[in-house]
Amino acid sequence: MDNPILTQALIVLLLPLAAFVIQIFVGKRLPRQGDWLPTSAIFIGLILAITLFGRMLANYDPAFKISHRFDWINIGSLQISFGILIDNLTVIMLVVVTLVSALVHLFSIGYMHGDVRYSRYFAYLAIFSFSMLGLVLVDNFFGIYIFWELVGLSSYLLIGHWYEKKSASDAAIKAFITTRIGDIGMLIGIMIILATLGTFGFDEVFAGVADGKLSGGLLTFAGIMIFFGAIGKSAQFPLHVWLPDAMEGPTPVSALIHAATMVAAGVYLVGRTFVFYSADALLFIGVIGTITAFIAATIAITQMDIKKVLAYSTISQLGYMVAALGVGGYMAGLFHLMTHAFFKALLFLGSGSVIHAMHHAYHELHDHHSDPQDMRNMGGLRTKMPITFATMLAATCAISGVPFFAGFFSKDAILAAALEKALTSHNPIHMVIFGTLLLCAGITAFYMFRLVYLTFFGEPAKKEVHHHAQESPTVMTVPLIVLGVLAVAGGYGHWFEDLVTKPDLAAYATTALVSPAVPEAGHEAAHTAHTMAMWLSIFAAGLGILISTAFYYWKKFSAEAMAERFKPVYNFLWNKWYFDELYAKTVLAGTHLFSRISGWFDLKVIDGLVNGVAKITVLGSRLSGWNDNKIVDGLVNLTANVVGWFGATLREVQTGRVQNYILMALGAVVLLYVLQLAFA
Amino acid sequence: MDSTAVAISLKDNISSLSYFVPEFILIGLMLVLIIVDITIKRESTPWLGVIALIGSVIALVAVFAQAALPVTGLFNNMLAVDPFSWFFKLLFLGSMILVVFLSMTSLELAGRNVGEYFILLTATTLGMFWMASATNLLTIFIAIETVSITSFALASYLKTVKRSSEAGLKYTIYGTFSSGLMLYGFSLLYGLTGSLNIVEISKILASSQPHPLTLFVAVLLILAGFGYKIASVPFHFWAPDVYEGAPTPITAFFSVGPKAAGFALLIRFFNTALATTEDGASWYPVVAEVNWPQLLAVVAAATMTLGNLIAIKQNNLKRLLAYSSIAHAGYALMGTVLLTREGVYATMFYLVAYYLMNLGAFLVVIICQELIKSERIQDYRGLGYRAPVVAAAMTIFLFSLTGLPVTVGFIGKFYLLAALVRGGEQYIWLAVVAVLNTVVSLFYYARIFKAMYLESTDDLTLTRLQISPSALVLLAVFAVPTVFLGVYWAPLFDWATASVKFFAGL
Amino acid sequence: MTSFDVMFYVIGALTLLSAVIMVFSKNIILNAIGLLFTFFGVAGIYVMLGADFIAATQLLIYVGGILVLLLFGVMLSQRITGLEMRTGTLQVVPAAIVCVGIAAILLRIILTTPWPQAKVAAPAPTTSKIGELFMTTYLIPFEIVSVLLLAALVGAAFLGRRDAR
Amino acid sequence: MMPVGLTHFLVLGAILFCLGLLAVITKRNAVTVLMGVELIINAANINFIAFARYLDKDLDGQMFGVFVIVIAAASAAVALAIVLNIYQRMRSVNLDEADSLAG
Repeated sequence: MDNPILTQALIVLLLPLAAFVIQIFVGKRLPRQGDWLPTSAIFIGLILAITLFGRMLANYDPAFKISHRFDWINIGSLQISFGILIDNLTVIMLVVVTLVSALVHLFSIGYMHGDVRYSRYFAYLAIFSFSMLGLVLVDNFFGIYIFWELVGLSSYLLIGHWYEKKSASDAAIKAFITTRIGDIGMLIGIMIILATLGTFGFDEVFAGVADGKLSGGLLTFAGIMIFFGAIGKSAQFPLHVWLPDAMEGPTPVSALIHAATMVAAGVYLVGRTFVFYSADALLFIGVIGTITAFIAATIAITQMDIKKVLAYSTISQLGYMVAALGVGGYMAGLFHLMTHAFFKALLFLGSGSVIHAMHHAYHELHDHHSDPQDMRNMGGLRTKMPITFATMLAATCAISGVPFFAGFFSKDAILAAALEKALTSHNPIHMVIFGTLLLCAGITAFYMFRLVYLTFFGEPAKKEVHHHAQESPTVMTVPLIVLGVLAVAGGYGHWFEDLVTKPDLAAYATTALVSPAVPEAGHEAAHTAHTMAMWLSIFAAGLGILISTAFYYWKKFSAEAMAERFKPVYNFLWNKWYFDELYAKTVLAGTHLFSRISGWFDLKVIDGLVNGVAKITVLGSRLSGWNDNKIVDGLVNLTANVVGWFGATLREVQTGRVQNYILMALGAVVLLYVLQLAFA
Repeated sequence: MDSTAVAISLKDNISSLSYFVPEFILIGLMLVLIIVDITIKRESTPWLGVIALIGSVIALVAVFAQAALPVTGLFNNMLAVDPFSWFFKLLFLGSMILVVFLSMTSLELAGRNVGEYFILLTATTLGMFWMASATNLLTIFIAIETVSITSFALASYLKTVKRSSEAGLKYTIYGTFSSGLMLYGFSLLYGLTGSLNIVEISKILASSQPHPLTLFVAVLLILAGFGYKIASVPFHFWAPDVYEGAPTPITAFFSVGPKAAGFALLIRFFNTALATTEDGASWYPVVAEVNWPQLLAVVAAATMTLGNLIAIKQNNLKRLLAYSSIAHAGYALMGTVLLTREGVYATMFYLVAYYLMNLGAFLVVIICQELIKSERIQDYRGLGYRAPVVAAAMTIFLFSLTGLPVTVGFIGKFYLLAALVRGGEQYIWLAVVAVLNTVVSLFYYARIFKAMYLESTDDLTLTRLQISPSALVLLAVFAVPTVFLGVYWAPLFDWATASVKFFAGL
Repeated sequence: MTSFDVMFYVIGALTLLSAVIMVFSKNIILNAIGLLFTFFGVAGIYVMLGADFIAATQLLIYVGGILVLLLFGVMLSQRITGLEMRTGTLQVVPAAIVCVGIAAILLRIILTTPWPQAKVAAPAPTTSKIGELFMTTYLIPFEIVSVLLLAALVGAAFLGRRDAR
Repeated sequence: MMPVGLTHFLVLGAILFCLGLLAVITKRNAVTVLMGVELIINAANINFIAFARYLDKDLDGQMFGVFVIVIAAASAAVALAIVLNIYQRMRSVNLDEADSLAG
């Protein structure tokens, strides 16, 4: 460990871990329940990360890359080394992660004040930061998988922090299991890499791909499998259902999950392993990202819960990033990840501030029934909470792509990349991607301004509530201001494009056999695309804002009337495209099918063995009871139920009679013999 | 047999005695326990447990002393000493020592006559020793029967408790039936080769061209005997009932000791009787007509899937762990599928991991039997608050059983999958099945976790529970290595790889 | 047909017939008697195979020991006077199917396998050879079986004993 | 008709084996089931001794047979003790009634 940069990065990584260990064991006994400990750890990390960043700027080198490896495990001839890899992208990510995390820590001191498990909460925050930093720093697929799981685990703890609420503990389980479904794919992808290339290190794997050791359909398949991990963690269609529910956690946690950590992990993964994806895999990624962006944006239009709107906007923006990567816009996608981190964290903390105020007001009024998150109960808050309002407005402009705000630059870059791809690839799908993304830009502007109008403008929905609402304490507003500045200024100066270079697969090749990469489309096309995309995006954003203003500020049109008029569409969107219901329906249909099959199975097969008609009755009644049960929640329940059904049926076989067992074992022996005859 | 042959044979018997010290110590322990049990006529004296503990620790030392012994056959090649059996002997003694500990603290056994209990436990351990080192069909049979017969008695040890008696009955019927099948399989194998020594059998199988279908049937029947010991599908049916009914320390013991012994036997049998063992990197099946990997792969996939699926629907924690232990046998079997060196040490590594996490989980069950007087999952609600240390330890074990990172269970699973994937592309499907199974297992492990931490309890139960210091120490003994080996597993790995060395000469 | 063949068929028929009685009779005493004659028949088969020592062991241990043990079990667990002497059967049809399947498999492999056979020498007394083997090659199985017997003894005694409390 | 040889003994053993299986699976009474197990063991033993005879090796098969008989005795003793024990709990030795552990 001779390199000071490595040491420094390692300290950044290990500080939160140390804080976690201390906090989990003795946190409660420390003064102020130890909240200062993880907070200061992450702030020190932030300072170190910023100095790293400064050093990077000072000795500017696009190809900067250092790594260090420790021997970790040996599997026969295979050696897994556990190493950290630092390049410009890593350093930027370090800054972003520590910055958002530090601000969330700070904000939480105010927000979580008086919570029952205050000290535990800060321990979880620390382990979360540690996992995310580890994810950013490791240099191999194996390590990324480990931290990947750790991120999932710590998010589970944080979302379920208020586990007394059933919805919170359900949401935690849902998030954990849904993301793990994606993780299976990722593990399969990693196993394919292991089987074909025999290594996990990014560089070695990329070299293997460049040398053609893994290619064709298998490479595409492996890439898509790895991307599955990102689908889960970054809440891409069809595994996006967990993210809105994850709002059940404390609001700062939502900010942390949505802004720079968990959901960003998927995008970062795709970016980090960018060269691994074949053209077909990239197309798949682009399509998934676009679908996600569109679906989530349309759902966000109708939602009334302020956090739900933000949740769907996050999903939509993540779709943007993924789509950008899919169309080859490496820079654009990652750049948007940075800017989004700033303004989305700001939006969440701002909404947290609003909810805090509403909550406080209701508390004063002894109203414990009204929902402090429902925008219909808000309105006119801009006079009461000027700082929150101003910063939220800045973030809204940024996310909408209003010129001169941070989001404008990154969103513009994404659209430009999509357009460029569409112009050069001659694949109609790419044109559709560009069109959809452009449409989404308009929708985004619409629903974000809707949020601002409903919350801060107009007449207060309830006078007395409005009267009691007040600006949040300084410890909460300072992070807002800091993030506000970044949301405005974060996009200037082409800093990102200057610092990060798009990786090139050919550079990894160890042999010269591979033909050189197809040259990028001419500068001309890029320039045209860029200018065109910029105007189109400004136009889309402006239109969205205009419509939004017409609806919610000038009240030229009534949103309710519109909703009434297009009721089916409205319902469709309000019910989130019926995703949860779709999954539930599949469960029901599946259950019916299974019940028929199982009835047959019981009748013909088990019955002979079990020799009891009673068993069928029991099973039948249980299954009909099943149908009566309200089966609600999407994919998780689908899997859980199908799996559970199998479990319940197989359980019937365990009759408790030893002679049944012997008979079945012998039957299995005969079966194995027959199988051997058939396949040998 | 002429007189020189007799002389050689006798000489071999005598020279083998010095390698037999650990077994002698255990036999001595049995005798001492019998004498003490007869002379001290008090019920439930702690001395018996202490003696058993001391004896097994001495045996452990004696086994350690055998570390540097050469790989050799004993008693006219009836048994063998080799690093492979050495590895398992340590594991068995580890299980025995822990189970003696558990038994001394267990409520179920309190106030009962425990003399026979420890005698039978010692005899089971002896039988497991022989299972790990037997190289002759006859010694294999005797070893299995020793373990089985004593296990039957141990399962029904709580004579006055109905579920224990029932467990013993089922175990006996199922067990004698399985050994009957195995015996018939042995007779067919003997008929094919004319030999009882497994190394010789391997040579004869390689040189003569045996009828593949006959060999298949013979091995299938033999697998009934082995499969019932490791509780693999389709010979697993006894396991949940017996695990639920038997005294909990014995259940814990069954789930690791005899199971590991069964694996030792299975690995040795498949790798020395049905394949040529070489000191090189891998083994090659000698009988190309019979596709053993395919058979084992099917069995492994069925075992893990069935165990996991049924476990989901369990409410009794003991029974749930029984099904989970079936599932884990399926995982461990994956390593034996390809008959490669990598696979074998992956299995051995996993067995140690399983030893730690599974005994740890059972330890929690035993502690909770005293604390909350229940084995039902819903009664574990609020344990995270009521007994934070126990709940935290349980969480570690559950994570490890699920195979989440930074635990030894993850590393173990990883080695298994890696061995499988690197062994050849035709068994990637099995790896996929295993990965899907870990997700399924998450459902029921998460239920326990959820009950402990995420489910509200009524106020009545919100009292802190007092945990004895000895229980805390035991918890630490299992929880700490579970995590530590998840981060730094090189020593365990080195040990496992170094132990993949069988006796193969004659 | 030699006298050896005739003997085989007679003893074989006796063995199978009594085994069938053992399996299919519903009276438990008849089951036990059927088993007794099966054991006798098997002992006869051993004699025909030139295994005089095993035949003697079979008579001594099986007929003298195991069967008496089983009869004890029957007596102790059944009310001798009552109707309980009849024992029921379970799952007959699936059992029959599976057993016929197993029988088909076994017969197929037995009849199709070219078993390695040597030229059969005339039967010679085996007892002294077996005694020699017990003291040489088979010394350790002989010894460890004693451990097994001891453990079985301890287990059976414990389980059969009526505890004081 | 084929002169009596190895296969005849093997077929006899196989039939005994299957009869034993049938008894084990179908008999309700635990003692009868144990009798069925003894049939299975005897079938295997016939195989061993027949092979020992016709392979004309050393007496390996016969030695195995002796040990099997001895172990069967030990096993039967413990099994019967357990059956008697269950009789004291349940006043019955019918196996289908011992099904409280299930599922």
